[in-house]
Amino acid sequence: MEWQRLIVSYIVGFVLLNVLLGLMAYMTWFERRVLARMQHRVGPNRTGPFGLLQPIADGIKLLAKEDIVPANADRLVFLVAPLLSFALAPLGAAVIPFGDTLHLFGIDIPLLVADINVAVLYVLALGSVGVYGIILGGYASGNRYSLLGALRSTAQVISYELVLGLSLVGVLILSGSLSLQDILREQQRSLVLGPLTLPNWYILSQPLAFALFLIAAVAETNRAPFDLPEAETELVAGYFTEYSGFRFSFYFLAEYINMIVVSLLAATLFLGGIDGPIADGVWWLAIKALFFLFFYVWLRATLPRFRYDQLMGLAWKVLLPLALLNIALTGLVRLWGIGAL
Amino acid sequence: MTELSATHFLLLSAALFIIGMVGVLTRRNVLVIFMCIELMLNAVNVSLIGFAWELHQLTGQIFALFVIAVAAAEAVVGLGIVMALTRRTDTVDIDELRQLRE
Amino acid sequence: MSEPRSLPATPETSPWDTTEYWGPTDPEQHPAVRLVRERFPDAFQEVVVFRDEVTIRVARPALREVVDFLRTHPELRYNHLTDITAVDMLYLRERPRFDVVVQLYSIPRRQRLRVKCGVDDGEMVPSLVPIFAGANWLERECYDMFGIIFEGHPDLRRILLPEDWDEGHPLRKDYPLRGYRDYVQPGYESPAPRIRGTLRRPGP
Amino acid sequence: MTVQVLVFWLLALVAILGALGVVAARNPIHSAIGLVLSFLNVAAIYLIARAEFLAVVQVIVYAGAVIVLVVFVTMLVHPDDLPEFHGRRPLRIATGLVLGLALLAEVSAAILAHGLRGTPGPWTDDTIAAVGGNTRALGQVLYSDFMLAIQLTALLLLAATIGAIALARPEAVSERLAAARRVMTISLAHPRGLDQPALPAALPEPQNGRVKEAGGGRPIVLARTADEFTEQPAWGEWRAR
Amino acid sequence: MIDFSQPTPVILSEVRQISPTRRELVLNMGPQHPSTHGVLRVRLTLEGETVIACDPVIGYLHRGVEKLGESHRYAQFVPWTDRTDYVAAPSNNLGYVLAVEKLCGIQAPERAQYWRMIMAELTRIASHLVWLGTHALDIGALSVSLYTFRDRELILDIFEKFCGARLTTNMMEIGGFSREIPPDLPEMVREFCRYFPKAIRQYEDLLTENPIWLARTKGVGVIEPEVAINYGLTGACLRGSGVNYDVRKAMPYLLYDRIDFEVPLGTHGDVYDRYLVRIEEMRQSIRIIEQCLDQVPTDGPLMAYESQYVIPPHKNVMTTAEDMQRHFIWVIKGFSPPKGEVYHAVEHSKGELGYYIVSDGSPIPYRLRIRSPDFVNLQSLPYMAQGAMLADIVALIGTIDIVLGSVDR
Repeated sequence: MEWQRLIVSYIVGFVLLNVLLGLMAYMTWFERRVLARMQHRVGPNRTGPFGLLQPIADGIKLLAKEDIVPANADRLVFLVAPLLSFALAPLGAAVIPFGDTLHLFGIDIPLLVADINVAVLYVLALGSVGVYGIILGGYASGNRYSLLGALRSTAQVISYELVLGLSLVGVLILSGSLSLQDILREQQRSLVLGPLTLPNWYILSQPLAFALFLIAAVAETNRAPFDLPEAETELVAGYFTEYSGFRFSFYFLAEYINMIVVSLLAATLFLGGIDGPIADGVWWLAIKALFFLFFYVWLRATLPRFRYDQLMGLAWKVLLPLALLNIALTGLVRLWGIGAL
Repeated sequence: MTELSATHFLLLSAALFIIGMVGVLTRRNVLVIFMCIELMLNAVNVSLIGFAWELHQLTGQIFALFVIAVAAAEAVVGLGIVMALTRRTDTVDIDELRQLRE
Repeated sequence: MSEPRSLPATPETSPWDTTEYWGPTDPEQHPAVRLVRERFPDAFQEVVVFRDEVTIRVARPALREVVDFLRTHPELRYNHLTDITAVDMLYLRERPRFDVVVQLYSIPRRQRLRVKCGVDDGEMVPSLVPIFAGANWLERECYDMFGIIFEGHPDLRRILLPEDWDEGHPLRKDYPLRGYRDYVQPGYESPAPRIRGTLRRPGP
Repeated sequence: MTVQVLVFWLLALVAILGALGVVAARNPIHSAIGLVLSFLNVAAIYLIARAEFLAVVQVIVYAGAVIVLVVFVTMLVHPDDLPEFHGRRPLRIATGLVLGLALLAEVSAAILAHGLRGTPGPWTDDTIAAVGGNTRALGQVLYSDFMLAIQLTALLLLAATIGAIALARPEAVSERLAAARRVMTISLAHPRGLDQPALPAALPEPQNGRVKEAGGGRPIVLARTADEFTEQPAWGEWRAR
Repeated sequence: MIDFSQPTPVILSEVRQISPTRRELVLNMGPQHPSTHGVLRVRLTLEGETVIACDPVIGYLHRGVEKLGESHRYAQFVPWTDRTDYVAAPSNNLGYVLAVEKLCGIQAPERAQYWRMIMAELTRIASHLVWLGTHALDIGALSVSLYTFRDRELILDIFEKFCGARLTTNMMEIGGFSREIPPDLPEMVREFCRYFPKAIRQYEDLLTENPIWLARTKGVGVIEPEVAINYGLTGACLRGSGVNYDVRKAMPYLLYDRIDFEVPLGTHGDVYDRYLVRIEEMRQSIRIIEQCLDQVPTDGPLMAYESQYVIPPHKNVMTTAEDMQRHFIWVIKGFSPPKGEVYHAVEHSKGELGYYIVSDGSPIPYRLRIRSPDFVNLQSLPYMAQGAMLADIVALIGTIDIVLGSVDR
C-alpha cells in the first residue's frame, strides 16, 4: 500500500510539471498578446492562428542559438546556475491543492502532490534557495558588471522575500496551520457578516497582507516596476547578459514559472483557490491565477521602473513596518476573538 | 544498525564536526573559516535532533532552533567585522570587485 | 596690423530694417555702443549696422573685458551668451585672418548684440569661459574647426572631430572640401576621383 | 525500517562530501556551494527525524540567508585585504589531518560503545500527530516552557543587527562628492561671477499670465507677454525651502 | 551650490592621480547605447552608485554641414537643413529660409507666413512626441512611446500630403512656398487639432500623477535659473527653470505677434518641470495652429515672386521670355544676395535655432553657422549629472531632449 501511494503521487507530480511547463510556454504568448493590446498594437499573430505557435517558434529559435561560455567564466558554475533557478521554480506548485481527491478505477488520487504541514514555509525556503541561481549566474559569467547586477538583484530578492514571509504570517495566524490544505478548508467556511454571507477568503479579512504579498511577489520575481536589474542592461549589465541561447532562456522561463507559481499561491492563500460560488474546482483556481497573471502584465505595461535606492527603500522603510503592523493587528484580533474571524 | 537510532545521527554529527574543525585549522581565508564554523554548529544541531528522535522529546529540536538563531546572529556580526577590517586597509568599493582566485 | 576693411553694407529698405530687436539702428543712440566707446576708447574699433543688427568690433585682447562689461553693466545686462563662432576671412581681407564672433542677448531687455574681434593665425583669444559657462563647448568647436586657441579655456580639446585628427582644421578656407587624404569607400578599390579639384572661388 | 536507514546513510554521505568540499575547494565560492549542498542534505535528514519545522528553518535561515551573506562578502572583499590567520600551509595540513582522524576514531568508538541513557519523553509520534503536527507541538512547548529563552534570543538578534549596521556603514558619499566637485570641473568651467538676483521667497505673481496647477502637486506659470519673469524667474518657493 | 571659486578647473585625466588609493570606475555609456538618442557617448566617473563626473563625447554624427554650406548655393542648402535635426525638419527649414530672406531683405506673403507658422507648430508637437516617447521609455514606461508615435503618424501624414516627404520635408523655400497648398489640408489639420488634446490627456493619465514617475523625475537634474542663463540654455531647459525667454514672444518673427498664446514656465527646474513645460507647449501649439487656421487668407500668392532673389512663377517661365531667362540664371548661377552678415533665430522645439550667414555678394554663402539648441543645452548634462544616481543619467539625457544630428552637425 505504501508503494502505491508513492507511485500515484509521483504520477500526479509528473502531470503537474508538464502542465506547468505548457502553461509557462503559453504565458509568454499571453503576455506578449496582452501587452500588445495595451499598447495599441496586435502582438504575435503570424505563427498559427492568433500566433498560438509563437512559444514553440521561440523555443526552437533559442535551441538553435549558439551557446557561448565566456572566456574567464567559471565553467561548471556557469553551466549549473541557470539550471538551478529553472529547476527550483516549479517545485513551489507541489503544495498547491488543485482539487479534492479523485476516485478513479478504485484508487483515490489526491489532486495535490504533497500535503506537508509546513507548506507555506516550504515555498519560502524555495524562494530563498532560488537566490543562488541569480548570484552564482552573475558570479560565474566573469565580468564585473554582471556581478554588480547579480548583487543588486540578490539584495532585492532577499529584502522582498522577508516582506513576503511576514505578510503571510497574518494569514497563518487566522488559519492556524501552515498546510495549504487546511488554509483552503478554512477559507471554504462561509463568513456570516449580518445579511450577506461572504466566502471567508482571506482577501476580505486580510486586505493589507494581500497588498503586501502582491507587491513583494512582483518584486521577488523581478517583474514590472521592480525590474531594474534587467534594465541594468541599459547601463550596467544585468546578471544574465553573458548567457545566450537556451541557457539564457532558462532564466526567463524560470521567471515565468515563478510568476505562475506565485499567482497560484496568491489565489490559494487569499482568494480561496478552488472554492467558487457554484461548483468548487480547479477552474476557479485557474480564473483567479489568470487574473493575477493579467495583473503582472498590466503593471509592466503602465508603470515606469523604480530606481535601485527607491526600490530598496520601499522594501525596508515602508513594506516591512506595514507587515509587522499587520501581524500585530491580526494577533490582537485573534486574541480577543472579535467578530467571527 | 537496522533501527534508525541516535547513534546514526551522532556518527554523522561527529564526522561533520571534525571536518569543520580541520577546515578551521587548515584554511587561510577567513571566510572559509567562517563557513567551517557554520558547519560545526550544524553538526551540533544534527546530534540534538538525534537525541530528540531517540528520546521522543522536543527539547532537542527547540535547542536546535536556538542554535540556528544564535549562529545567524554570530554570522551577521562576524561578517560585519570582516567588512570593517577590510575597510581600514582599502575601501570595499562595490566597483573595485575581484573574484577571489586563491 | 593694417586697418581691417569691413564689408561695405549695401543698405536696401526692407521690412527687416524697422524692427528694434537689436536696439536703435542709429549707432549713436545705441546704449551698448555708447557705453563701450566711453569705457574702452582704445579697444573700440568700429560699429556696423546691417538690417537691424548692430555689430561692435573690438580689439582682441579686450574681448573678455568688453563682454564682461556688457554682462554686468546694469543698463546693458547682456546676460545670455547665444553663440560664439569664427569666420575665416582669408578671401575677404588681408590680416588678421579670422574673426571671432560673439553673439549676446539680454533677457531682461530683450535685445541682441554681436561683438567681433580679429584674430591672426596662432594668436590667442581671451576665452569667455570664466564669464559664461556656456562658452566652453562653443570655443572648443571654434578651436576644432578653425584652430583658434582660447587662452584660459579649461579643457581645450577637439569636440567634434576624433582626438587623433591630424589633418588640420576643416572649416578653414584653404582646407579642401573632401579633405586631404582620399578615403576608399567600402566596396571600392580606388578613392573617388576629385572632379573639380580644389575649391575655385566664383567671382562676385 | 531499513529503507529509512538506507536513505539516511545516503543523505549523510552526500552531506559529508559537501563538507569535505567546503574544506578542500580552492575557490571560496565553490566551498560555499559545497556548504549549501551539505546543509540541504542535513535538512533532508531532519525530515527523516520528523522535525519538519527544523528542516525548513534550516533551509531558509542557513542555506537561504547566512551563506548568501558569506558569498556577498566574498564577492565584495578584496582577497589580499583579508586578515591572515595562518602562515605556511603544508605543515598545518598534515597536523590538521592527523589530529582530525585521531579525534574521529576516538569519538566514534565512544559513540558505538555506550548506548544512550536518558528517560524517554512524552512526545512519541502519535502524541505529536494528536497535537497537530510537529510545528504546532513545537509552538506549544516553545511558548510555554522556553518563554525566557525566546526573549533573550530576540534581544540577541536585535543587538546583532544593530552591530552589523554600525560596522558596515559605508562612508557618506556626500563629502567625497563635494571634494570631487571642487576638483572635477571638466566641461563645467564655472563663471567667476554669477549674478545672483535676489529671489523673493514667494512665487512672483504673473503680471498677465496665470498659475496653472499642472498635476503632481506642482504649479506651472503661464506667461502671456515676453516681459514678465525675465527679471525675476518664476522660481519662488522652491528656493526658500 | 557649486563652489565657483575654483580658478582653473582640472581636466578629467588628472582625476586618477588625485586619488591614488582609490580608482573610481570610469564607465563608458557607449555611442551605441539604446537610450542615448543616437550616437552620444558619455564617460561617467562613478563612486559606487553616485556619479562624480560626466564627460559627454560627441562628434560621431559630424557630417561637416557648415563646410558643405560654404560650397552650395543658397537654394541648394535647404535639403541639408532637414538632416541636421531629423526629428523636426520643417523648423530647420524655417530657420534657414528666414535668415536668407532677412539677408536678401525680402518677406514671404502673408498666406505663406501663416502656413509656415502652422507647419512649425506641427513640427514642435511631432518633436515633443518623439521626446516624450523615448524619455518615458528610458525611465521604464513602455506603452507611452507606442501612443506618442501613433499620434505622430497623423502629423507625418499632414506633412506627406503637403510636401510628399514625412521626415526630411524640404518644404520651405526662400520667399515662401513653391507648391500650391492642397485644398483639403486645412480640414486635415483642423481634424488633428480636434483630436490631439484627447491624446495629451492620455499621456497625462499615464504619467503625470504616476507616483513612480514622480519619484524618478522630481528633484532630479535641478538647474537654478541663473545657472541656466549662464550656460546659455534655451527652450524648455531654460523655461523649466522659470526664465521667460521664447523667441516667438521675445522677438516675434513671421506673424507670431498676431497670435495669442502663453509660454509655460516651470518653478523648480527639475526633470518633472521640463516634462510639464513641454506637455503645456504642445497644448499651446494646438491653440496657435487653430488661430492660424482661422486667420489665414484662403487665397493669395504663396511666393514673393516680385523680388529678384526668388524663382519666377512656373506658369510665367513657360510663357514669357524674360521670366524664362531669369529662371535659367536663377537655377544655374543662383541669386547673389547683398554683402553683409545676418543672424536670425527661430523657436525650434529644442530651443533657439539660429542661422548666422556671412555673404560676400556671391551666390555661395561665405560662412554659414548653425547655432543648434541641443549642442548648447547638452553642456548642462555634466552640471546636472554630478551627484545624480547612475540610473538617473538616462532621465537627464532624455530631459535635455537632444538629437545628435543637430548636436554634431
